[in-house]
Amino acid sequence: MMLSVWLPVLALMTSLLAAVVIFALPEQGYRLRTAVNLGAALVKLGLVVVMVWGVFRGVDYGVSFTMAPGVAFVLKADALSMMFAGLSAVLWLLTTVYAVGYLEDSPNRSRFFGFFSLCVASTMGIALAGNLFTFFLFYEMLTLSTYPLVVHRGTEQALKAGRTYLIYTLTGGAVLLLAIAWLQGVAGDLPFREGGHFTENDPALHTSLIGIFVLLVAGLGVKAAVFPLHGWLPQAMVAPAPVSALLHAVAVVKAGAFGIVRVVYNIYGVEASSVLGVLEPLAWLAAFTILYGSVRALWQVDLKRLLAFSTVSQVSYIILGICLFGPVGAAGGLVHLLHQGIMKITLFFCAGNYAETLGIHRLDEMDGAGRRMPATSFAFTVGAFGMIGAPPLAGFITKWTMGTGALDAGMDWVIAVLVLSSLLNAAYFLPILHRLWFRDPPRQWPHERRWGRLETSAWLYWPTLVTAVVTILAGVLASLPFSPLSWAELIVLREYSP
Amino acid sequence: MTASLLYALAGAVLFGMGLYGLLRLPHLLRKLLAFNIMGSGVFLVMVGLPQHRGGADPIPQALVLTGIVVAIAATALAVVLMRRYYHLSGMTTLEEPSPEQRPGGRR
Amino acid sequence: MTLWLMAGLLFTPLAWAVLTLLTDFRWGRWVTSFGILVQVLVSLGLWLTIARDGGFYYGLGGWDAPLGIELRVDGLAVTFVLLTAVVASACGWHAGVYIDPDKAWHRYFWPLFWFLWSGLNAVWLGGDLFNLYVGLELISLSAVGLVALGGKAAALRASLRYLLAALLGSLAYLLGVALLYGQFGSLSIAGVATLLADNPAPAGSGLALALMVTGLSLKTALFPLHQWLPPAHGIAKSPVSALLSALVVKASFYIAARLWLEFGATIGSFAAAQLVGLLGSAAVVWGSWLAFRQQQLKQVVAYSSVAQIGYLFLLFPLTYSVSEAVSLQAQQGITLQVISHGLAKAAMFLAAGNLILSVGSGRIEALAGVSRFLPFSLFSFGLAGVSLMSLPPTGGFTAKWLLLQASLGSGQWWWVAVLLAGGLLSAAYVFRIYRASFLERPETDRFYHPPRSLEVIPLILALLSLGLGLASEQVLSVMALPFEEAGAP
Amino acid sequence: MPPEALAAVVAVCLPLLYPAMALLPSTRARVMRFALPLLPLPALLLAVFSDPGWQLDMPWLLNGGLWAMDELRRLFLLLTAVLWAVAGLYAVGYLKADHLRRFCVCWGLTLAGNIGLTLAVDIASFYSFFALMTFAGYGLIVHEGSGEALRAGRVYLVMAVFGEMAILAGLLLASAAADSQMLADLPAAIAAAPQKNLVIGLLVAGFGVKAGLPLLHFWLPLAHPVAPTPASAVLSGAMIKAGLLGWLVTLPFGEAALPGWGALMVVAGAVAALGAALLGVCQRRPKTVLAYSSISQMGLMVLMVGGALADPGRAAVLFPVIALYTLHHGLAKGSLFLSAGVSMPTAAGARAVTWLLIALPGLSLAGLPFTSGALAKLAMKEGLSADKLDFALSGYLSPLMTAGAVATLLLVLRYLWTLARTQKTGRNPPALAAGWLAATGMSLVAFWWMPWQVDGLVKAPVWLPKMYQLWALLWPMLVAFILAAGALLVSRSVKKR
Repeated sequence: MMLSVWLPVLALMTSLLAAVVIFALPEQGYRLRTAVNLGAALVKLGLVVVMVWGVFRGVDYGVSFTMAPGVAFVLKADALSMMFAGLSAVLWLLTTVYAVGYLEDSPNRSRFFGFFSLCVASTMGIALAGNLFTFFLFYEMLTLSTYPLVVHRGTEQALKAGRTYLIYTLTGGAVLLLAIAWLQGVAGDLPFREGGHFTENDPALHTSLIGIFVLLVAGLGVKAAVFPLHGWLPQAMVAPAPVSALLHAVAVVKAGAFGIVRVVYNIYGVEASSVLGVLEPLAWLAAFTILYGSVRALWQVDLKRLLAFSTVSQVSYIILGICLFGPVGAAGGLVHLLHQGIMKITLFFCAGNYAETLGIHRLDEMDGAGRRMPATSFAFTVGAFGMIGAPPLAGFITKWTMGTGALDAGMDWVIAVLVLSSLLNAAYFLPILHRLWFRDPPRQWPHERRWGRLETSAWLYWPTLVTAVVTILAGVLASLPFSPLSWAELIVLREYSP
Repeated sequence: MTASLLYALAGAVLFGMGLYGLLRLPHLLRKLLAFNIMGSGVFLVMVGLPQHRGGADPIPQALVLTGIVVAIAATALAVVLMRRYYHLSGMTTLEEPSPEQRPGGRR
Repeated sequence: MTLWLMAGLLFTPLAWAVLTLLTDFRWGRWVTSFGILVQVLVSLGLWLTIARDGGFYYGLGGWDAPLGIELRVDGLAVTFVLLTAVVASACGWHAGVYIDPDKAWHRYFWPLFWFLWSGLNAVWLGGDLFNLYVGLELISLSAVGLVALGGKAAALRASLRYLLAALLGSLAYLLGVALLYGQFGSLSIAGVATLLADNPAPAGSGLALALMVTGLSLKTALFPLHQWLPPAHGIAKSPVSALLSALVVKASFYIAARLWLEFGATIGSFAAAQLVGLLGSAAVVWGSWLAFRQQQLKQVVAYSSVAQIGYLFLLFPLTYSVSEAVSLQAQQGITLQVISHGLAKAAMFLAAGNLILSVGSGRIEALAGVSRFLPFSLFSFGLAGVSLMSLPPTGGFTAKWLLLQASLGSGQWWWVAVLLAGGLLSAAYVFRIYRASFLERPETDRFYHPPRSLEVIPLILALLSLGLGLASEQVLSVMALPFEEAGAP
Repeated sequence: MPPEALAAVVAVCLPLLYPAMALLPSTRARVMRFALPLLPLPALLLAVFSDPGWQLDMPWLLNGGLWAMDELRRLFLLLTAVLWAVAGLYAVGYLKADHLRRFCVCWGLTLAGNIGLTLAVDIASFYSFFALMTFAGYGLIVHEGSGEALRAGRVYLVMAVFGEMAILAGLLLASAAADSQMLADLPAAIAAAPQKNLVIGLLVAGFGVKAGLPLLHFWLPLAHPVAPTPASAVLSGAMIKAGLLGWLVTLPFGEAALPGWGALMVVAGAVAALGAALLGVCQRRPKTVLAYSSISQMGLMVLMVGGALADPGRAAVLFPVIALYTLHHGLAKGSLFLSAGVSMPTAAGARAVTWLLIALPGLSLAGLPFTSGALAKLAMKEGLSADKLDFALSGYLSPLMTAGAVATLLLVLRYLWTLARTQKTGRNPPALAAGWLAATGMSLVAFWWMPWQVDGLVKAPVWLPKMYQLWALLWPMLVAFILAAGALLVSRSVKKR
């Protein structure tokens, strides 16, 4: 069927074309640009929804052609890719709305939205990539298109952060490239396949496979901000809030985590990975990162930096989840891919709202903000409790599923990690909530702006609330079909019984 | 030692001398001359070394003719450039002018 | 049909060189436009013919080697012919707008341009050693002339330095040719290769090969023989720099590569191959480092050429005593690197020229804040930079991918480090420029938008280098076409 | 959907969604306070009129939701609804204008949590409501915003978070062992699980934070006095019982004999019952005294829990008793807490009546005959009687209970004493007075019509206890009176000197 070939391409192209159009539009074309942005986001969301439905029914979407000798460019939609694609499509729409409001009256909007769309295109490509080579292609494209967003403000600090970002990600990319090339040399061009490729592998290959795995994880771990490769993330928080929200909550760090999922599931296969003995060390590393990120977050005074360290911690849940040898734990890790995204984007939206409306950037300025901005603070509260893992929010579903999975797999120590991490999360989020709701507001906010009836601009107000409500619903309605959890279970089902 | 080898060796020596001159002499015109000596050395090797069934090989002769034309063209271009260079800068070497020699320098 | 194409290919440039000698700059521009059209069509036609039928040998005017000029028309050669047509026409059109027509000596641009083009075609198609020499000299002399068009003392100094280096390199090559001819009595590369295959290599042939490769390396500006390049490329007019960096240095490398591939297996040695590879690696590292340190925009691009050329010389170790498949991968990788660097570097120089025009200064700091004007040229510069960094999906990436495969496949894993480090180092200097463009300064309000035609050309080149990565399979497949045996000597 | 199920949804969702009213402009949000007493009404109707046994299946909720009601939950729900309703009524009169919206939001959420956890039968929604109650309760504690309140809130929050985590870990382990998401499957699975002791330990400690188990109780005497009075009432009357309910529905009662854990609980209960009294009588503020009284009373209930853990056969008998005791204590303690905020009328007659009404629930706690306390105490004595309980420590239980009764009355007397010194004179807002009177009425009168069932143990209603029972109830009270009088004399003489 032609549609099955064209849908993934179209999904990729909508944001790519949007980028081109936006670059071509004049800086003053505010309405037209917004229309293009929103239109493309909606079209893409529609395409993704169609594809999700198709994948659910078992339709194969895919397109491939030979790009260079021995390697092919492959786009393919499977359950896992639709998970990531769906996440980025939904959040792209919300973040676009948010960004339109956030960047109102600021310079360089054409540039911003152009690269923004490029980023989303890269994310889409990462989601739909059908082999490591294609994955790498979009992975690097993501690096490049994010840089202009990180340095968007053009201040010395932003440029410095941009440099750190590049040093980390490009080096990571180089390592990843080496790993992919090596793998290609050992085993040829491997498409992503449920169940992996090395189920009955040759013992002679073990050493190189382990070496490749280490390199792959190191390369992907940079973007996933796994300790000790996380240094760029807190610095990158100088970017405007929508960037931090979409890119550092969703696109960039998730790209790394998603890549690791791909490697473990669709290249090596869970069986082979555990035979090689690479999952257990990775699990320990992820566990350490979870705790490390939380501990560092305790000492932060800047809200966005705190959220960055929280991201460091949370993304490793995904990695830890897939290292749990068993379907339940894997579902827990995968579902966190979505949950963490939606929760963290809520928090970043809120941080942006505070900064834009009241000029608040530091924690000690947040006293009493709940009175001035109840809806935003409500969203923040929901996001924070989600991060802590308080039921019935999305984060709880993750923790519960992962915990059950860990016990199934006989890795009881994971429970301790989960509990400890929740405690640490509570230790840095609850004081903020206390400040928000139970302290008296200052007489004068650092830099207050007013928008008519709502507490902040409607462009900022509604996306924040929507993500907060989704955070609640993702938890409360976890057992509905097409909920994140059900989708993760579908993926796992297909992975474990290919 | 055959005559042809002698020619070739002589050519090699000329090449070496020219090379030395090209690299070591600062004056541009001398460099150009050194290049021409090098060229002659190469042509000597070219006609001297190949032997065609006991006699001289005609092909290298033709090639050397072409080579000479090329060398003359190059020399001519070089001379034009050198003249212009001298005209503009008053210098006959390729050294970068140090700040005090530059017009509007320290003095 | 083929006859007409060959004739058109070889004689149009010469004819136009003569024609434009007679005109002034403005007229030359019109005349040239037509010539470019013809050249592009002919090149494309030849490429399509080869892609359909495969390669052949062609004796010019019916004369065969050794006295006649024998041309080797294979997939690789026509690919480079096409590359030349694309890059040269882009530079030609750009120059037509970019170069100030009111300076008297600028009228020589067109003849030199056409001589350069004919020399390039001669080198790509040349089948025997001496004609390659003539082609090289034609290229060198016209290139030197183009550099000298800058007119200032510094430009003349750079062009003289370039001239002397080029002449030295040519003579070393010619001496090698003389020695080879003395030993084998043949000038045809294919003929010598056949002789070598049948007999053990004579004693002096190693020296001959070494002389030729050294001379050609000098002309290609391989580290440590690169000092002449940055001043010449940096100071020339932007379209000239583009031509020089994209095509001229590739010509001498092309010959060196041909020699090595034909003779290297018998005459060369592992140590020599490794040495050349090592020098190439040093060029990558040192050139990138120097590029990073430069203050002038075009100097950055020029030193970047030194670095990128270093990659090319990895061909030597990666094809010496390795399996057929690995050797093929390395050749394909290097070919792609030549093409993508040609396109990208041309785009970069042209874009850099536009940027300099826009901000009125050649210094990097002058770029502060220009990204707010969304200059097309900055975008083209960036796209080209992506190819230089060898990030996907550019041709540079596919090239590097193939080279990585080859190094891993040949067991010479140490080149992997060079390849990866080179990419990162190039990112360092490309992003340095980008960083400057994002810096917000209060005084960044003046910006001159150059004519659209100037901006579009580098963009097209950059997009081509980007698209090359996606279509590299198709490009490479033309090069791997079998020879038509009938035309063989 | 059966009508009960619908009512259950309404009962939970009403207080859960009520905070949305806070989004109204602040002028109109003032009406929020008048809704406070109405919030628990659906739950009250549900508890009173529905027969246990219905269930509400919600497969889409969390990990598969199931809400249901049984006898035990019915009593807990009844207590919760009644107490929150009267406290809500009280709050209408009690609250001042500042931070009104915030208080109402926290009130609604806490209430929703409290009701929900009583109804929830699946692990996830039980834990969700439990957590909701815990975190929203923080808002009630720190409402006044004084430094003392903030400190209390911090201690509460830290301990609560640790408790939540212990519960999470315990429930996770239990759920994995049971391979089920339902609370009902946990006890059997825990009893059979290899890490049985770890799970039990985690659950005991986790719920123990709420229930004020010794060493986990620190937040209680800090939080109760500083919270607004209606909040203290529900905190002490209803929320503290949530911890108890947690034990009752998760620990392996009746599955296996756990004498070790039983002994531990009995010791803990004894320490709580007597130790809290020792500390409590030294306090100067009435609500602090009441907080210690709560700990002490919870200690008595922990005794029963320990007994039930130790003897699987006796658990079924003890459960209704625990429920009864809970109901009695919740109502009485709620009434006492509310009385702490009542101002005295000036007229002497009214004063006397007021004092009587304040004192009666206290005496009921101590087991005054013809009150709910007498019934509860007798039922407890009967339930824990040594000859029927298969437990090594069973011999110590009876003296312990007697000592507990003495301690209880001492604390009540101390409360009345301190209250008399601090109480203001003046008019009460009508809603406040109505709330307190309703609470007292519930404790003293309405209790007798509530659907508790302890038929096997004591004959109910205990209008006329037998003589020996009367004596058993009264002599500890006499001892306490004598002790109190002695203490009073001693302190007088000390002061004179």
